[in-house]
Amino acid sequence: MSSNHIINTIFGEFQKNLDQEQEIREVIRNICKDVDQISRETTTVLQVIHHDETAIPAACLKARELFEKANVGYNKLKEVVPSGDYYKYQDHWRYMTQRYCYLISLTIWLEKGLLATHETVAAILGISAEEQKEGFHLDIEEYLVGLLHLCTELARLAVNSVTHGDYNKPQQISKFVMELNAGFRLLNLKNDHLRKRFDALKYDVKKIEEVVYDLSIRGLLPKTENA
Amino acid sequence: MSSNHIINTIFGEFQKNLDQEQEIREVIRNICKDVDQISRETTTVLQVIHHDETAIPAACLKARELFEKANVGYNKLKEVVPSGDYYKYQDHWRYMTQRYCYLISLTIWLEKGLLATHETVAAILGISAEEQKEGFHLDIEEYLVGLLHLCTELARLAVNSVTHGDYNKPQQISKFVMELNAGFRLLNLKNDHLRKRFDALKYDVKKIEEVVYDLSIRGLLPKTENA
Amino acid sequence: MSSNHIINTIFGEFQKNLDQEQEIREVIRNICKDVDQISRETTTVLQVIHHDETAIPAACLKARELFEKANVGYNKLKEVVPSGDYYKYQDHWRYMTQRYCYLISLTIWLEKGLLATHETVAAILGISAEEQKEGFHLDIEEYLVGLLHLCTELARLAVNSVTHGDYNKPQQISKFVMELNAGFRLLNLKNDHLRKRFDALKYDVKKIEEVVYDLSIRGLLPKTENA
Amino acid sequence: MSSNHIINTIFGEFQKNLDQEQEIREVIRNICKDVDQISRETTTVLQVIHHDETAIPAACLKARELFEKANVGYNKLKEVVPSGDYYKYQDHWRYMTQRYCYLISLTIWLEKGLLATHETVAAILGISAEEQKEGFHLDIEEYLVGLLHLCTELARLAVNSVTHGDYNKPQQISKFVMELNAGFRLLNLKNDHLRKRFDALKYDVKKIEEVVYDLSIRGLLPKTENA
Amino acid sequence: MSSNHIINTIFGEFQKNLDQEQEIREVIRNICKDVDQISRETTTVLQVIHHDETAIPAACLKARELFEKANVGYNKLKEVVPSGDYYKYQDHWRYMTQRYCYLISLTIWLEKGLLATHETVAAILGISAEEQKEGFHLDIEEYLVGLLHLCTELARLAVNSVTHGDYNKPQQISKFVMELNAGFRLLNLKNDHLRKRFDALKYDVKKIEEVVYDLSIRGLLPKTENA
Amino acid sequence: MSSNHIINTIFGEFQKNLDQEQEIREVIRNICKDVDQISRETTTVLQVIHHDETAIPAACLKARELFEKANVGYNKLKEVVPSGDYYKYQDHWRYMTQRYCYLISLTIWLEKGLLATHETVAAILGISAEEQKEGFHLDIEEYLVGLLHLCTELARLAVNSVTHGDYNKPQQISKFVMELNAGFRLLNLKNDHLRKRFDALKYDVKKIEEVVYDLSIRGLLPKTENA
Amino acid sequence: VAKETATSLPEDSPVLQMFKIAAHKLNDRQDRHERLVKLSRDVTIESKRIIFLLHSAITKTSAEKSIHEAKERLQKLIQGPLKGIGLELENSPAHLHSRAVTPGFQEFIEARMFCSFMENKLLITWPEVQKELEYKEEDRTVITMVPQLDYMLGLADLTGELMRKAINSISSGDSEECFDSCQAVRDLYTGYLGIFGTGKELARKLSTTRNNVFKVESAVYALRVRGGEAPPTLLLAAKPDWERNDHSDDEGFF
Amino acid sequence: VAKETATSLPEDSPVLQMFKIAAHKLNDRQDRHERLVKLSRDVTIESKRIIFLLHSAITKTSAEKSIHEAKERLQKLIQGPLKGIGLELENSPAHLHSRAVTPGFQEFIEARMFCSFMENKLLITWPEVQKELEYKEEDRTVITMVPQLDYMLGLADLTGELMRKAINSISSGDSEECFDSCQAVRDLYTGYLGIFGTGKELARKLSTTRNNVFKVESAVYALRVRGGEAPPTLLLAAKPDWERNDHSDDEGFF
Ligand SMILES: [Mn+2]
Ligand SMILES: [Mn+2]
Repeated sequence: MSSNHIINTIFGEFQKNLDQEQEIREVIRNICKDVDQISRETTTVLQVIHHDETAIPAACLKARELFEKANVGYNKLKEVVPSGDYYKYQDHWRYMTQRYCYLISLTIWLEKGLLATHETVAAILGISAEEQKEGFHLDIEEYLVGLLHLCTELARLAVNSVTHGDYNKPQQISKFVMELNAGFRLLNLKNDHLRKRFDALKYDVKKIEEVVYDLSIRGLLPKTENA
Repeated sequence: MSSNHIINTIFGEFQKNLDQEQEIREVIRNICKDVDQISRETTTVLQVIHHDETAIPAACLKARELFEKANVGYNKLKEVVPSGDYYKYQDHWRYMTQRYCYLISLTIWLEKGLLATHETVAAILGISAEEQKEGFHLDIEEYLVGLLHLCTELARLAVNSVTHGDYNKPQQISKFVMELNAGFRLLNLKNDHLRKRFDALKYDVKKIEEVVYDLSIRGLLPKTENA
Repeated sequence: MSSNHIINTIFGEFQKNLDQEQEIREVIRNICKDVDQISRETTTVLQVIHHDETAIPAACLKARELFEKANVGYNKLKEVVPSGDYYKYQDHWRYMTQRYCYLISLTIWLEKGLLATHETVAAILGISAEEQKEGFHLDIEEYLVGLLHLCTELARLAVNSVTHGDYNKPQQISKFVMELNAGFRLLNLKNDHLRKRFDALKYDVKKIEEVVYDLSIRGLLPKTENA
Repeated sequence: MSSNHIINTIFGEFQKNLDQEQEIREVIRNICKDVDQISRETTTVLQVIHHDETAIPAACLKARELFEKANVGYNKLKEVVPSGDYYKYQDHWRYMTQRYCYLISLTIWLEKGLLATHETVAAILGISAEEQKEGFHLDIEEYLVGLLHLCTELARLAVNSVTHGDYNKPQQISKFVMELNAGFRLLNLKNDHLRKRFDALKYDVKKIEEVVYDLSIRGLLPKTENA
Repeated sequence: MSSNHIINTIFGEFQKNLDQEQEIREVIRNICKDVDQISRETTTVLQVIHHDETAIPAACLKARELFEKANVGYNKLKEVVPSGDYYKYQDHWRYMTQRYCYLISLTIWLEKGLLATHETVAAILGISAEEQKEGFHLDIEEYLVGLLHLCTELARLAVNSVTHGDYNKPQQISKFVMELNAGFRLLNLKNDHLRKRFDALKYDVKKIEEVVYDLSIRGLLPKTENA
Repeated sequence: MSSNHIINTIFGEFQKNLDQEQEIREVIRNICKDVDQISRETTTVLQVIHHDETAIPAACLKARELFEKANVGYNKLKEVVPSGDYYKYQDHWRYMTQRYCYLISLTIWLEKGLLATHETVAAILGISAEEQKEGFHLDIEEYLVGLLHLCTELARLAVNSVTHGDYNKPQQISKFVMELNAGFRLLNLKNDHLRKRFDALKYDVKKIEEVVYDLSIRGLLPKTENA
Repeated sequence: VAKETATSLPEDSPVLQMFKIAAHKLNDRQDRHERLVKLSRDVTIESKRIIFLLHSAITKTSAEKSIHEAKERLQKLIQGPLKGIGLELENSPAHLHSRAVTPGFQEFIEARMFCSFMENKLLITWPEVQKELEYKEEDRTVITMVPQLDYMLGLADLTGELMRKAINSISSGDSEECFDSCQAVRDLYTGYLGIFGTGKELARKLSTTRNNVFKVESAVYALRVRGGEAPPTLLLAAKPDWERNDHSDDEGFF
Repeated sequence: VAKETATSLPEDSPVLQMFKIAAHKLNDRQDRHERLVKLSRDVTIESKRIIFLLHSAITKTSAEKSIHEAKERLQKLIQGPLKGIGLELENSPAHLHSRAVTPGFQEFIEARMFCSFMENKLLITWPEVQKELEYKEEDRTVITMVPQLDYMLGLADLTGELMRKAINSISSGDSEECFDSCQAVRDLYTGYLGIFGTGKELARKLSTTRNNVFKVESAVYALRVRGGEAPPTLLLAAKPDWERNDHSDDEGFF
């Protein structure tokens, strides 16, 4: 029957599409699994900063090596994801990418005390920082969520560095996080997840301020401070 | 301070992105509001099929006119949505598009008793049927969900046409829906919503079979049937 | 101390406000409790329609008496709620008012087979139908929710009247509910609760259509029908 | 049909109401968006108090300017919100108004060390402080929530002023917050959000007491204290 | 440190086991995908019974062939699933197995009018019918769910066979399903999936009875019945 | 019909009991409102201990007077609550009773430096200390929660008494709270409110120890200590 | 400092003594609660099984048999775990442990009422159930107190079982039983509709009850609309055998 | 029709026979499940109590005593309800009943590990725990299989107890113990951070673990920042008595 034939064509066609999409998802999933595993390894490697200051440079080096592996993974992703379908598959790499933004910005802060820019982070991952130019890019929202993770980790580091007798770091952290805080305050956020994450930033700020206070009142702050 | 400057740049940039996206969403929302209103009007126009068979041709004509208006709206959408961002904003028009697929395929079935293909529906809405060619397209999933709505409406029509003494339609509907059912059975569905919607098809099938049964046991089925 | 004095004044003032509001709420709660109890009694009284058709007129009379009592209660509410604070305290009577809209429109339908208008229902409760004129009014949303309740109850009545051998009522109900359905379809609803409630109307419609179908195919429909 | 006509009237009327309400909401949303943005800017301006005491007077001046802009916005709101519908649309400006109460009372405390009264805050925003007189007013609950925000911010300021070598402020803050605390204690709160917010005040009090303790045990408290 | 070493061992071991489990799951998923596809094909093959009685024997033969393919698949599963872990991975094949129980029992009923026992079904799939501590088997709950699917399908068949003029089958189905119904009533079911599925059985039974009744009042029941 | 009659009896009885229960609740609520107000007043009276040591005896006397008023209230409760229903209505007075346990044990500690036993607290409130099948009593859990409140308040007092130059109290508090801490550790607590409250005790203990340590390294501890 | 305090803490200080007593009391409560949870679970499971047993019968005689067995098993529950609950709570406040026992009580009520309805189409009241849970001991009377709310919650669940029974009785050709069950479900629903001032639990069950009404009314409707095709008398004549059977069977029960 | 079928249904038809067997199997499962739930609850409660016992000690000697008692009570658990679980599952698939036993297993692991850590600062591995749950019977070996996931979930809960212990040990002046516990919590957290491919349950516990790390690190920080006020050596001199006490006490344990 003709009608039956039409139906078979339609559904056959659709099954083909479906299969293709499944295949792409499978490939994406596999790449992401590997890249995600690398991110976890990096997380573990960088945990050392909380109990052994001397191990920081080595940890940064190791992290850099792992970022290069991740870069390879992101390049694979870039090839696999059809241009125009970035947002279709975004959920596969969203959390992982946030984690990389956090890890890279943490590493760069540990190395140089500076903020890793959006472009820098994107470059380390080997992807574009601009949304419009190529399909696959580093979404600025993931980058910002990563920075908020960074602040939380630095608040923890401020506490632990005092425990290990390093009275310099808290002030350095304080200055850095205050600047980030001021930056975030300028934003008129609508986005649910980012806004919620930002609302938690005030707890990190408070924590850091209290650490600096504790040092200050005990005269443990290094001289350069302009009190 | 240089560091402060970097931060201002980053966040200023981000705010600009944020604003642009908000603007686009606002425009999309407004277009969709109008197009959605048209779909609601069409739904009302086509409700007449359940009470008054003679009014069907006029209703189809009216529906066709409304589809042309919707076509204009979809063209606006096509222009507004940046290529590559189809999936980013998809949620704005997803349900509306499913409704149009249902309304168009219902109209065509009423007119000719045939299945409207994916391409036909897309053409009526003035958009591409292929995902890859242009950014904005008629996603095949929405099309299939629309067909499932169609089956539900036809099951209702089978019931009501018997009430109004039309003993032909149920059989015609039965044949058509059985073919669609067989088509859907070929699919290896993963998709959550579509799968769930398809699982409900069996209730429509059962209802239609029971109507045919009721006619058959009372000898009310037109002669040609019996295979 | 002056500062202390200011604080005492502020908080004393606030406590006074707080107490006043609490008092009003207490009074409202007590009135609503009584009026709500009357609504429940009416609900119970009208349940008889599902198993004893002959008892309907008496039930309507009884309901009318109870509405008069409710009218007294609503008048008390009107006096107690400060003009301008309708929406502040609305939650106290919202569900109860929806129930009255349902009960009154059911009673009037049973009595005369007609739709009780917004004004009629408001008049029976002794309150204004217009939002702007006086503070206390019958919000149109509650009225519409009440009508949706009515449709559900009528669908049930269609089923039960067939069980008791009354083959007239289903058709009468069908016509009435179809008209309401068409009315609701014209609305561009945003409101969450009302929309959700409206989405359920299609199940009532389907139920009623199937009852009429069952009668029709067995030749049990009264003659006047124009099939 | 007459019955059909009634239904069309009812639903047409309702759609008109619905549309009007949507329009008002749209206008309110737009005004609030702007006024909210000003509040965010003020928050950023006042952040400086935590790093640089000398910048406080300038920050207060700037804040005053911004309050004047907000005043214009609130006047627009007052015009737009129909008298009697304050509580219907309250959710649109509730959080924003709480933030203004906090910002204004902080500014006034920084300027003069005094508590901004309910009337003062309302006057700065250009709205009535009394609920009954006009529709649009400064709800006392928002005012009180604003004061609780103020206490939290002052607790933070006590910590940071010590870090910057100002050993006077903590005591001044301590006295002020203790008085407010005593005031709140007089209230017999029922309200959920306010009560919860008040319950958190004890943490601010504790923090401030600990800062004063830290100064006291190190002999850093200015002389005049001791009672 | 020894403690740290132990912790490393613990997590290393855990990750190793997790990886193994993931691998097993991957293999299971792949096998199940194929076997599930066969079940879907069988479902389609057996759909013919609702339109064309004469095609039943051929359909059964075809189904038998497909069961043999499924048997091969189940043998693979048996090898892959570690002994003792049947219930750990059960979710992968649960629904599929229920469908096979339904398909096999339907085929056998069509062939011989008999109930396929738990052992028979298990034998056709090439797995044990005994729940053991170790090993792959046909769980009795899946078997019972399969029988409930069978009843639903037979209720549908009763309707359709009348439509196609076969007045024998409904009675045969009635007797068979009644006996199953009596059997199911002997079970003490928990509040789980099986219980929910069983709760729907009464509607199938009712439907079948209605068909038989329809035949009986029209004198269409074959003579042998009625004792 | 008899069955209907029984059903009417059942629901009539139930409604009667519900009404009675509501009435009792109303009475309880009113009593508790007054007694709660007294507890709030007492809290305010005892706040003075944090600013002015010399005012403590007077505050204790005032508190004692207020406890006598509370005693009258508890006697009313005792009369109103039906024997055996203590735990049914417990939620009405639970938090209030915990607050009294805290206030009484604080007063007694301030007066004599001793722990108020369960029996003593119960006696002051004029109720039994024994949990019985029937009757109103002081539940041991509320008593224990009250003691935990006491520890928190004493930790705060330790801080503030140092601020006011009293270097004796912290040590006295330390000894007292340490003993309570040891006591609490003997209890097997479920995952309930008491457990959560107990979990915070360790922070109070830590704070007190820090204060004592601050005094000790500055040689500010009175001599008698140190053995 | 702490250290010293800790070390110097006498084992028998009055404070520690007090806490030891408190620990003992709290442990007693926990242990009792635990025993009650276990008893309640036993009651729940057996009640559910009794309900299934009552549904299992297809013929009148087997129904008689299963009612008989159900009554025996209910008695065993009453004399077993339910008595156990009463003994546990003899000297302790019942409401303190109400969360432990409420599932068992509700399910028992459901089973007890269903059995009663199957036997003679009658429900039994709360005081009647309560009386069945009084135990005469040598020196005293022990009572297992079932809160009225639990009774009402169990009764709400009963509508589900009555609905099942009604639909099952259609397919076993017993239309009178179906109408009776339908009317009972309706009457219970009307009863719940009229109640006000209840808690959340009962309000939640009301919507299940409403669904049960819809289901049972649809079933009765289907029964009628099929029967409506031919005049009732004709219908009776068309299937005289089992209609007559019905009546003779029924006589044993009414 | 139905009526006839129903009445004519022979009691011993093969179909009914089959269902009777099925009913038997399903009842067995339910009964076993119920017994396992009860055993698991027993394990949970006693494990929680053992943990409290381990926290209750304030002095070193009382700690020694409570560890001793805890070990005895753990043994009783192992020989009692835990063995009971093993016996119940001897011939049945363990995973079928995993939901019944997982709460008990997790809490037992928590208690077992906490006791071990209190005794010698060491954790024990999954295979080691598993070995403790092997029972030699006359003719065979019975094993109570604890799934590794339950072990890991219990271990995650352990961080909460270690955090409590750390903060408590500050206020009893035992700073070394505090640092050790802190580091153990940190190491466990790092361990969980590195794991991937786990289910939801463990992911949920990770955030609790993170909070425990924050709490314990803050406590250690407070300990240090107070000590930081004076040079460490001076500090030591300032409180020589109990620092010395500490060391002598500790020797008994390391
Ligand atoms: Mn039930
Ligand atoms: Mn724990």
